[in-house]
This record gives sequence, structure tokens and C-alpha cells, in this order.
Amino acid sequence: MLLSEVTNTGFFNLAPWIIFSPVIGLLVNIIYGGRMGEKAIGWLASAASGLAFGVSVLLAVSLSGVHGEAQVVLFADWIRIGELNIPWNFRVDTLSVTMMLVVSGVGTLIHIYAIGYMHEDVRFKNDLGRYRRFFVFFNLFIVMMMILVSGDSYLMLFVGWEGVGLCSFLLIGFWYEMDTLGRPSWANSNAAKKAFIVNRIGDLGFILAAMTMFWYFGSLQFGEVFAQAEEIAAHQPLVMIAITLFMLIGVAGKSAQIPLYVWLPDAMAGPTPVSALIHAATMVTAGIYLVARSAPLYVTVPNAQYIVALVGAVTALCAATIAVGQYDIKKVLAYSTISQLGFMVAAVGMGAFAAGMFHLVTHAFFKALLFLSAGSVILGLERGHHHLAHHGKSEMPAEAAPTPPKYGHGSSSHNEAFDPGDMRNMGGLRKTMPVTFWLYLIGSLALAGIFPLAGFWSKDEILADAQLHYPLVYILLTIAAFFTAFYMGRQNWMVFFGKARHDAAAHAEESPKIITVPLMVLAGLSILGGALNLPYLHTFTHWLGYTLGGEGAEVVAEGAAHAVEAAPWYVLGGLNLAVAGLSTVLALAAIYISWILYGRKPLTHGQIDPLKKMLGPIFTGMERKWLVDEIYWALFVDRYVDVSRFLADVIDWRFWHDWFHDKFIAGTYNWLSNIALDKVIDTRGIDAFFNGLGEMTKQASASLRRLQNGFVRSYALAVLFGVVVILGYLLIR
Amino acid sequence: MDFTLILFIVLAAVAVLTAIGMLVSRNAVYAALFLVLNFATVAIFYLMLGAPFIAMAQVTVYAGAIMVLFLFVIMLLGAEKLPKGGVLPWQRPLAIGLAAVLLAEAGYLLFQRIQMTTELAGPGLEVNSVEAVRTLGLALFNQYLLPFEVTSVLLLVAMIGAIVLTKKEKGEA
Amino acid sequence: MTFALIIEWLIKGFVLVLVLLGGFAYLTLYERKALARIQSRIGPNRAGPWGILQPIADAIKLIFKEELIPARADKLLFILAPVVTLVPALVITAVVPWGTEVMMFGRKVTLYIADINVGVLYIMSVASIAVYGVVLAGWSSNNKYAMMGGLRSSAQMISYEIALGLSFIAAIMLAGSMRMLDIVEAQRNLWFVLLQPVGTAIFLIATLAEVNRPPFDMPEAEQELTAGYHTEYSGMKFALLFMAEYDKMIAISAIGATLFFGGFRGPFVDMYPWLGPVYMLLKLVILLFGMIWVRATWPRIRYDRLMAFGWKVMLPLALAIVFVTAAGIILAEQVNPLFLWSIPIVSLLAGFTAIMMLYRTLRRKEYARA
Amino acid sequence: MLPLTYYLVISAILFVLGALGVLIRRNPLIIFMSVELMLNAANLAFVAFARSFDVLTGQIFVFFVIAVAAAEVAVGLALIVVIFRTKHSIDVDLMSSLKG
Repeated sequence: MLLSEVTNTGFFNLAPWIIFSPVIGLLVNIIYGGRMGEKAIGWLASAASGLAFGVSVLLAVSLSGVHGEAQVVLFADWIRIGELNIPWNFRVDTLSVTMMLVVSGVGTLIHIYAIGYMHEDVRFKNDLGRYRRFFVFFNLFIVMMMILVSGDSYLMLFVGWEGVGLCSFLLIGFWYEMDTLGRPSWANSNAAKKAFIVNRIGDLGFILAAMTMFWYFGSLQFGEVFAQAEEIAAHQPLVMIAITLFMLIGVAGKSAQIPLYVWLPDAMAGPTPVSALIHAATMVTAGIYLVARSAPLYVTVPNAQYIVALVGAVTALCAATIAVGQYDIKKVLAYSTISQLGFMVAAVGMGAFAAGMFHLVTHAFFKALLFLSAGSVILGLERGHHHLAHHGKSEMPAEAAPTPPKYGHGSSSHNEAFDPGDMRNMGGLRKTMPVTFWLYLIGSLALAGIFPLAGFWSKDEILADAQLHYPLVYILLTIAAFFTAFYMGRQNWMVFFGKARHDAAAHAEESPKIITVPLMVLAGLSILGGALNLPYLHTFTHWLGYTLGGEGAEVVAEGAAHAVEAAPWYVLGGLNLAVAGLSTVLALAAIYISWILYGRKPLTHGQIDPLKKMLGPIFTGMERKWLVDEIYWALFVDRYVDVSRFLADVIDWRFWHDWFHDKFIAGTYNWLSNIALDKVIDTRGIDAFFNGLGEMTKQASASLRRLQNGFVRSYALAVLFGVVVILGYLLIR
Repeated sequence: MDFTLILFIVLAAVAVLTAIGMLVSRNAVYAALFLVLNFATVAIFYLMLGAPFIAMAQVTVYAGAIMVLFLFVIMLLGAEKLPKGGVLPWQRPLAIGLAAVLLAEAGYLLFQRIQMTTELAGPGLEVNSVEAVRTLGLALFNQYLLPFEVTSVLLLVAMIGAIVLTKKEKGEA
Repeated sequence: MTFALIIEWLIKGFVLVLVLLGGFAYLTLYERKALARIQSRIGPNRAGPWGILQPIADAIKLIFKEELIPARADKLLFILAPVVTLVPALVITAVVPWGTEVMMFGRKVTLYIADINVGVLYIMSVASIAVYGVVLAGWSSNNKYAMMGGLRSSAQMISYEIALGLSFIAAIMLAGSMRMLDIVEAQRNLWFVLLQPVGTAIFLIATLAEVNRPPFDMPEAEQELTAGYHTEYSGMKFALLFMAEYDKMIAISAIGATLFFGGFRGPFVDMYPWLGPVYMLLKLVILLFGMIWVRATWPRIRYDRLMAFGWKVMLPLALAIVFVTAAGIILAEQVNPLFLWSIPIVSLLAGFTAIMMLYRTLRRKEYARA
Repeated sequence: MLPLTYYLVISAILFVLGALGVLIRRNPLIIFMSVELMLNAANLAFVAFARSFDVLTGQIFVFFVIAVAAAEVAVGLALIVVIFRTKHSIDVDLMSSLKG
């Protein structure tokens, strides 16, 4: 195409801009950020993300213009080795556009929130320079996530998959030289390393899946792989099971499922916007996206599907029970996230891809809302604490005189580290932070699944599907839903009701507009998000059905089909009233129980959790996370250290270094060079030859020297003479 | 006698006369100016031969850059004229004689060995299409890319060389 | 080549020369008026209404002045130099198109003199010839000041010619041709100033240096060199030098308008070809005002800094611009049309970087002392 | 059109004049100019042959010659300037010793 022929050929060509705009944002911030000031940095990063959202909206609109037909936007050649040809193309279909909208939409809101949050965070931790770094990482994350969801092959998806892993690592360890309370420690960087290593285990599964796939399918492009899925599954069912289960390991790593979920709670070490964006709304849902994307593979092997669903359900229940026993406001939300991811994995495992994706979207709304509100609460407490430290009005147990802080504020100015995230330090915030309270309440109710908030619709769609196919999964998930409502109730009573259990909570201040306004938008989405897929209409299911066509669409549309054909009386337009009613009653009951335990008689300072008295060791188990971390440590980490010691000391040092390198190789080499090469070949052979050559040259030049008289023009005359003679000879000849 | 032939004869006369002028003028500035004129007439020859790009490059590089550089050096050094006399008195007659022989040989070669009637191919002065320049450029950047790059390196080396040569050492006034 | 065609060429050439000579006279008036306005004065207003007869009065004065030739000057070159200076300024405009074709006296008349396929190269080579006049004027006067002025001027012109040529290349690449008409045609929808704003800026700055206008009027810096290369000139010969300077301004503005500002293109020009020269004149007047404005507001910069600016700022920036343009065109042609806009964006970033670095260098203490 | 020989004759004359200039002038600047004249004569022959055989190679070669000539002049003039600085004269016949 010549420059003169270049014209705008439609919005699909804009697809690469979902990556370009955050790339531009981060480049400008890297190059000019040092001279731009905080406001400009933050808003530039937000605008970059917002532009990506705008492009995603354009893509969605264009896509509905072509009736959801998947578009592949050719972009660039990437790998071309023999038969292996993997271009970097952008796949624009309903599934990927849904993910793009969530990533960039929620991402933009969290960027804006972070402008306010990081402004205070870098001041509490005394390093203003990291403000820019944070937004560079954040934009990089958007880039990587967009690559993940827009790639047209498993390899491109893997690039994004690793990229978001890297961003997650960088951002968990953002304050790498301190712990969450700002004391000098390696706690944060250890959390980052843990997340990174556990994710690598999952990625190994992904790589194995991709390699197996390439071996049997001869391609990693989505289109080519899916086209052969039926055939391979019919002839080599074991291959298909291997691929899907390897992939499940990857999903378990990225989406924090049993047995690889242990990194996510520790990941709360990152700043709160990170927890909201990466560890709740977007990155951790990559696994669900992967399963949904691979729907044509999964539907061919029901056994694998069942295993996936079961993993999800067990994770959902297990994590929900742990969440009950946590005291840290973000830890509760972290386990809640694992639990909800379990719901989604169970849903996509059952083949209810639309339900799973629907829950993914609504969960992104309300979990981001919850995390960000929790961040607001933590900031409020920090501010309250700051206020106290500077005014010294202590009404509670003694605190030491302030000393000059080294690492920020929280630690060294007080004997006893104050943890602004500990719910035992909160209480009564309803009055001091009213806006945050209402936002948090909306998020909690949406998560608990109370009608008519977003969570109600999406969770009940999953439960209804489970009830149809897998009774065991259904029972597990229902219990998990009960626990969900209970721990959210517990958290709300502990944080916002009763009386302040710490000075800081009593002096907490409401957050500024820049923080609360994005929250309000998210709250609105949490309330209205259910409208995406209302009974009878099933907008979202149809939208995704364009992409998950073929067998996938059958399963997806099954809920709707049931409603039309064999619907019992309690199923209305795809909404199973019995299931919905039961879960709502359970949720309300759970909230009531939590009120009895925590709301009626609020906790006081230093009081033991009332549930502990009732359940004893079981609650201790919940509190200690069922000792999973300790078991992993004993089983894997210690053994690994033993093996590495052996390798380093015996194999590497003693065998390779001392014996093989020093004695064997170096000794032989020394002998060869000293005796054979130097004395014999070099001195007697080579030197002698070249010295002789030099001597000859000297003698020859001595006799030729006389020709040189120094007049340039004479030389030229001689040259001309030569020319004339030669030319004459040529003519006469 | 057609128009082109008259033009050619006039230009040829100018070219030879300016070359002789350069050869004999005692003042180096005049020699340089004669040479500029000579280059300009050669550029017109190029135009007549259907090589407009080369013609323009000739004027830009030779007349516009190289000869200005000469004038610069002449004026800066004050080297317009050299004192009379030299150390090689036999050089001049010998050179003139040899040059005459060379010219005779060339003439013999041209008039005896090559047919006078060999006509040039193509339409000549009328060649004025954009394609000609485009073809030249494409050949330069495809077939002759390596020589082109080597030339660029050569120019860079020459530039650095000129700077290093004329740079004054530190401490030297 | 018919007789009528030769006559047509002669007439067109004659008209063009007349326009340039008359334009010179009124450009001086324009400049004096504009300068006066900027400096809160009135300017020439005695000769004729609004002073429109002032140029004629000046001409009469110059014609009747005594012609002086220094005793030890090189007479031939001293007389030849003003002519050598003026001719390129007139000749260079031959390739600038003022429109496409109009019907006149029953035959199609093209509104340009020559339409050659290497039009831009022609401009480059004629511009490089223009140095001679100045150098010879300086040398033949046999006056140290004049000689220094001439050498300065030629060094400056050669230095800035490189950046100028590179900015031409940006326009050539965008149009895909060296023919002036093609370049104008390529700007039918989009002026190159929008696609390559930094290239245009380089062109405008380099042309200021090329025609020795303030703030680059080194060769004529009166406090250093009395009056530079025309110190010894008087009367009509001085007028010729003066004329050459202003005709160069006109010529270079016409070239700039053609390369970057859409040339004779404007609304309705396809329907009424006569509008072409009108648009061209309009653009010319605006660009010339830019030059006058710069003269009124900017102080002259020191000679070493002028050279440093030319070689250390303009040349690298122009090279970067060429590279960016080439890369942008390839990306737009091969990958995605939207990459076309990466050309102005990346160029502006490059320009911005250059300005930032320049600013920081100027802020350094050693530089202020140097 | 004119025969090829016309151009070759002009080229030969210019070349011989250039060679003569190198041999009989003592001013290195003029010697240099004569070298340029010889290059130019060769260029003219190249272009004429290119036209005669209807190929572009000749023109390409001329392009390279022009570039190389520019490089050569830059270095050569720099050398002359340096020589003038040390010897205060630029007569080539005075430059007959290897030591500056």
C-alpha cells in the first residue's frame, strides 16, 4: 500500500492502540516524568489507560456492527522458523473485547484512584520518587494484560501471561525494603518472590500444555487448534485430557486455585490499588479467560471439565472458611477473591462459560470497589494515626515519644507498630468515614449476593448451572456462598459498627474526592452490573455465544434453553427461583448470625473473637489458614534447600571447580602452552621465519631507496610517461 | 546544423577555453572561477546526455561546495600568487611534450578506431521523466547499496581526517 | 519546440523578473512599514499616499549616487560580484509553480516556467551557487572587513545548507517526488507543515541563515565588521546587492510555501486556476511577515554560537527528522495507515527534546561565561 | 543527436589539460583543481558511454566519483593548510623532504 493510498479502513485497525496508548504513557513518564510533577504523571497514565478503554469501546461497537464475527487484525510477524509461524495478531471477538473493556475500564478507574492513594502512600513511606515508578508499572501492567487478552495464539497469550506475572511481582514488592507496616524488613520482597515462584510452577503447566498442543496440533493459533479439537479428541482422548489438565495447573497458578493459591494472600503486601487491579479484578481472572478461550478443547473432555469444576468448588469453600478467621481487612478480601475465583473456575469448568465470564465482570466491579474502599479505610486510619502522632493526644495505652522516622511513619515513631489494616484496631468508622462506609456496604452486599445487586445475578447463574449438572459442586458452592455472606457481615460489623477500638480509628478522616469518586462509579456498576445478563434477555450470554460457538454455545445456551423447553414452574426465564431463593435465604441467615456474634455486642479492645470460644480448634485452623503454608514449607521448600546445598557444595565446588577445572583442564593447558607451543613451535618456527622476512625487506628497500628524489611533480611526470608509453604500445600492437 | 550541434560547439569552446584559462591564470582565485565555469558547462553536457540528477549533483557538490572550499583556503592562506622561478626548469617543456603525445594518441584512438557515425541512443535533452531519477535512486539503493555505504563511511572518515588535521593542539595559539 | 513556445517562455521569464524586481522594491517598503508598526512608529509616509512611492524615490537616489571603486580592488570581480549575487536569486524561482494552466490569448499557458523532474535539486544547486557572489564581493574589495564578512557569510550559508537540504528531503519523501508540481499535488488534502512541523521549522530557521537575515545577519554585523562584504560598495552596485538579498527572501518564501504550505493550492483552485497565484501571493506575504517579525524581535546571535547551533542542533535534528519521516512512511505503508501520525508526533518529541537540551545548555554557568 | 565521439573528444581534451596542469603548476591548490578537472573529464566520458549503451551504471559511477572527490578535497585542503602553517609557503617543490 502506497502512502497516497493509505486511508482509514475502519475501527478494527485501531486494535493495536489498546497497547500503544499505555506504551506511550509509560514511555513519556519514563522520559519526561522526572520533570512533570505528580499530578501530570498520574493523569497522563490514567489518560493512557482511558484511551485504551475508548478504543475498546470502539472495537465493541464495531464488533456489534459485524454481528460479533471474530476479527483478526494483522499486526506483525513474530516468529517464523520452518513450519512454525507465529505472527503477532490481534484477535477481536466478543470474549476478548469483554476482557479489554473490563481491564481498561476498571483499570482506568483504579488509575485515577491511585493518583490520590499513591500521593499519600509515598508520603507515609518517605519516598516521593516512587510515585512515577508506580504509574510506569501500572501502565506496563495494562499493556501486558491487553497483550494477554488480545493475542491470537497461545504463545502470544503466554507473553502477556508472563508479562502480567512480572508486573505483579514488581508491584507486590513495590516497597521491597519494608514490610506492610513500613518497618525495614524483607517481608514484602519475600511475598513478591513467593508469588513469582508459585506462578512459575503454574506456568510450567501452561508451557507443557502448549508444547503438547504444538506436538499434536502442529500450531498454536487459536483458530487452527480449535478446528482440530474434535478430531484429536476422538482419536487421542488422552492427549486432550493431558492438555486440559496441564492447562489447569496454569490456571491454578494464575487464578489462585488449590493447590497453588498460597501466593495471593501474601500478595496483599502491594499497595492497595495493586491489590484491586491485579489481584482482584484483572490478572487473577486470566485463568478463567484461558479456560473460556479454550472452551472448544474443554467441551471435548467431560472428565477434565469435572476435575476443573471440582477444583474450583473446593477452592471456593476452603478459601471462604479461611476468610472467616482473618483479622486483616485486606486478607479477608484476598481469601474472598480466591473463593470467588473458585466460583468462576467451577463455572467455566462446568461448561457454563457465559456464567463464569459474567461473574468475572461483576466480580471485577465489586471486588475492585471493596479493595479500593478498604484502601480508603486504611488511609483514613493512617491519617488518624498521623494526626495523633503529631498532636500527641493519646487516650489509649501509652505510646513512646516520637523519634525521627527512618522508614516512613508507621514504625519507628511508636514502640508498638500500628497496623492500619487490622480490623481489631477499627470500629465505628461508619461515623467518621460515612462515604466509604456506604460504598463498602454496597460492595459487601453485592459480594454476598443480595438481590438486586450484581453479585446476586452472576452467582445464582453459576449455582443454577451447577445444580443442573454437578450436585456435589452445587453443594460445595452453596456452602461457600453462605460463608461468603458470613465473613462479609463479620467484616462490616467489625470495621464500621460499634465503638473505635483504637485512637486512630476514632480520629480517622474521610478520603478526598479523587479517591471517592472512582469508588462511586464502581459502586454504580456493582449495583447495575446485573443488568448485563437479566433473565429472559440474556444479553451477555448471546454476546459471548458469538465467540464460543459450536459446542460451546450449546452448553452456554443451555440455561436459556431449559427456560424455554423443560422448565419446571420455579424457573423463570433462565432464573432458577429455587436456587436463588435458597442462596438468598442462606446469605441473609449468615448475615444474621454474624450480627448475633459481632453486631449485637461489638468487640472491645483486646477481646478474643467470639467465634473462637464457640468453635475452638476449628477457628484456630481457620485463623492459621489450615496450616497450608507450613505444610508446603516442610514438604517442598526445606527439601529444595537441602538439594541445592548438596549441588553447590559437593557437585559444583568440590567436583567441578576443584578437581575438573583446576586440576584437569587448567593443568593440561599450562603444560601444553609452556612446553610444546612456546619453546618449540613459536620460538624456533614462527619467529625465525618472520625475522628472516624482515631482513629481506630491509635489504631490498636499501637498494630501491635511490629512486626517491622528493619532488612530487617529477613522480607525476614519470606516471604520465608510463601512461603514454603503455597507450602507445597498445595502439601500435 | 541543428540547434543541439550549435549548443554543443559553443559549450565545448567554453569548456576548453575555461580549462586553458585555469591552466594559465597566475591568480589562483581566477583559476578557481574558471574551473567553476568549466564545471557548469560540463553540467550542461550532462543535461544534454539525459542525466539531470548527475548534472544537479555536479553543480551542488563541485561548484557549490568543493570550489567554495578552494576559494576559502586560497583567501585564508593568502596564496593567490606564488613567486616566480622554480627548482625544476626541465619539467615544463617535458610535460608539454608528453601531453601533446598523449593527446595525439587519444585522437588517433578516437578517430581511427571508433566510427565517427556512432549515434547516441535515446531521445537526449527531452528526457525529463520522473522515472529516470527514480530508477537511478533504486539502482543506488539496491544493486549498489554496498558501494553507497562504503562511500558514506569514506566521507565520514574524510570529515574526521580534515578536522583532526587542521585542529590546533592545546596550547598552540 | 515551436517558435510560439519560445516566445511564451521569454514573456513568462520577463514577467517573473519584473515581478521579482518590483516585489523587491515593495518588500523594502513592506518591511519598513511592518518594522515601524512593531516599534510603534509610522514608517515612510511622505512619498505618495501611505508612502507607496518611497521605493521609487530610493531607486532614483541610488541611481544618481557616485560609484566608488577602491584603488587596489580587483576591478573585474568587484563589478561582477553584485551580478553574480543577484542572478541565482532570480533564476531559482524558475521552478516554483504559481498555478497549473490557464487559457490566455487562445492558448494554454502554464503558470510556471520550467517543470523539471529534479526541481528540488535544482533549487539546492542554485542556492549553493549563490555563495559565490558574497565571497567574491568580500575578496575583491581588498578590505579586511569585507573579506571577513564574505567568509563568514559563505561558511554560514554552507553550514545551514545541509540542514536546509535535509528538511527538503522530508518533503520529498512525503511527496514521493522531486518535482515541484508533484509536491504541490501531494499536499492537496494535507499540508506538509502538519505532517512534518519540525521539518518546516528547520526549513524556516535555516532559510533565515541562508539569506543572512536577522538574527543570523552575521556578515553584516555593523559593530563588528562595519558593513561586511558590501562595505566598499555604493550606488547601483550596492542596490544590486541589496536587491539580491530581498529577492532571495521572496524566492525562499515561495519555495517554503510550495514545499510545506501547499503551494498554490487552496479552495476552488481546481475550478478557477487563476486563484493559484493569488493564494501563492497570500502565503508569500504571510511568510515574509514572519521574517520581518523575527528581525524586529530577535537580537543577533554571536558567530560561534550561530555555527554551533547550525552543526550541533539543526543538523542532528534534521537527520532525526529524516529518519522519523522515513520510518513513519514505511510503517504507514506496510503496517497500518494510522502510523502516518507517528511522523508529526515523534518529530515533535524530537524537537521538544532538542529544545530542552538547548535550554539546559544555555542555563549552564560555564556556557554563560564562555 | 550528436555522436558519442564528440563527447569523448571533449573529455580527452579536458583530461589532457588537467594532466598538464598537474605537471606544470607549482601551486598545490591549482594542482588539486587540475585533478578535479581530470576527474570531471572522466565523468563526462562515463555519462556519455552510459547514454550510448543505455545503462545506468555510468551515472552511478559518476555519483561515486563526485562523492569521493568531495572527500579527497576535504582531506587535501586540510593537508595544504597544515603544510602552510609549518612551512609558511605552499610551493610543492619546497616539499621535497619527508620531515615536516
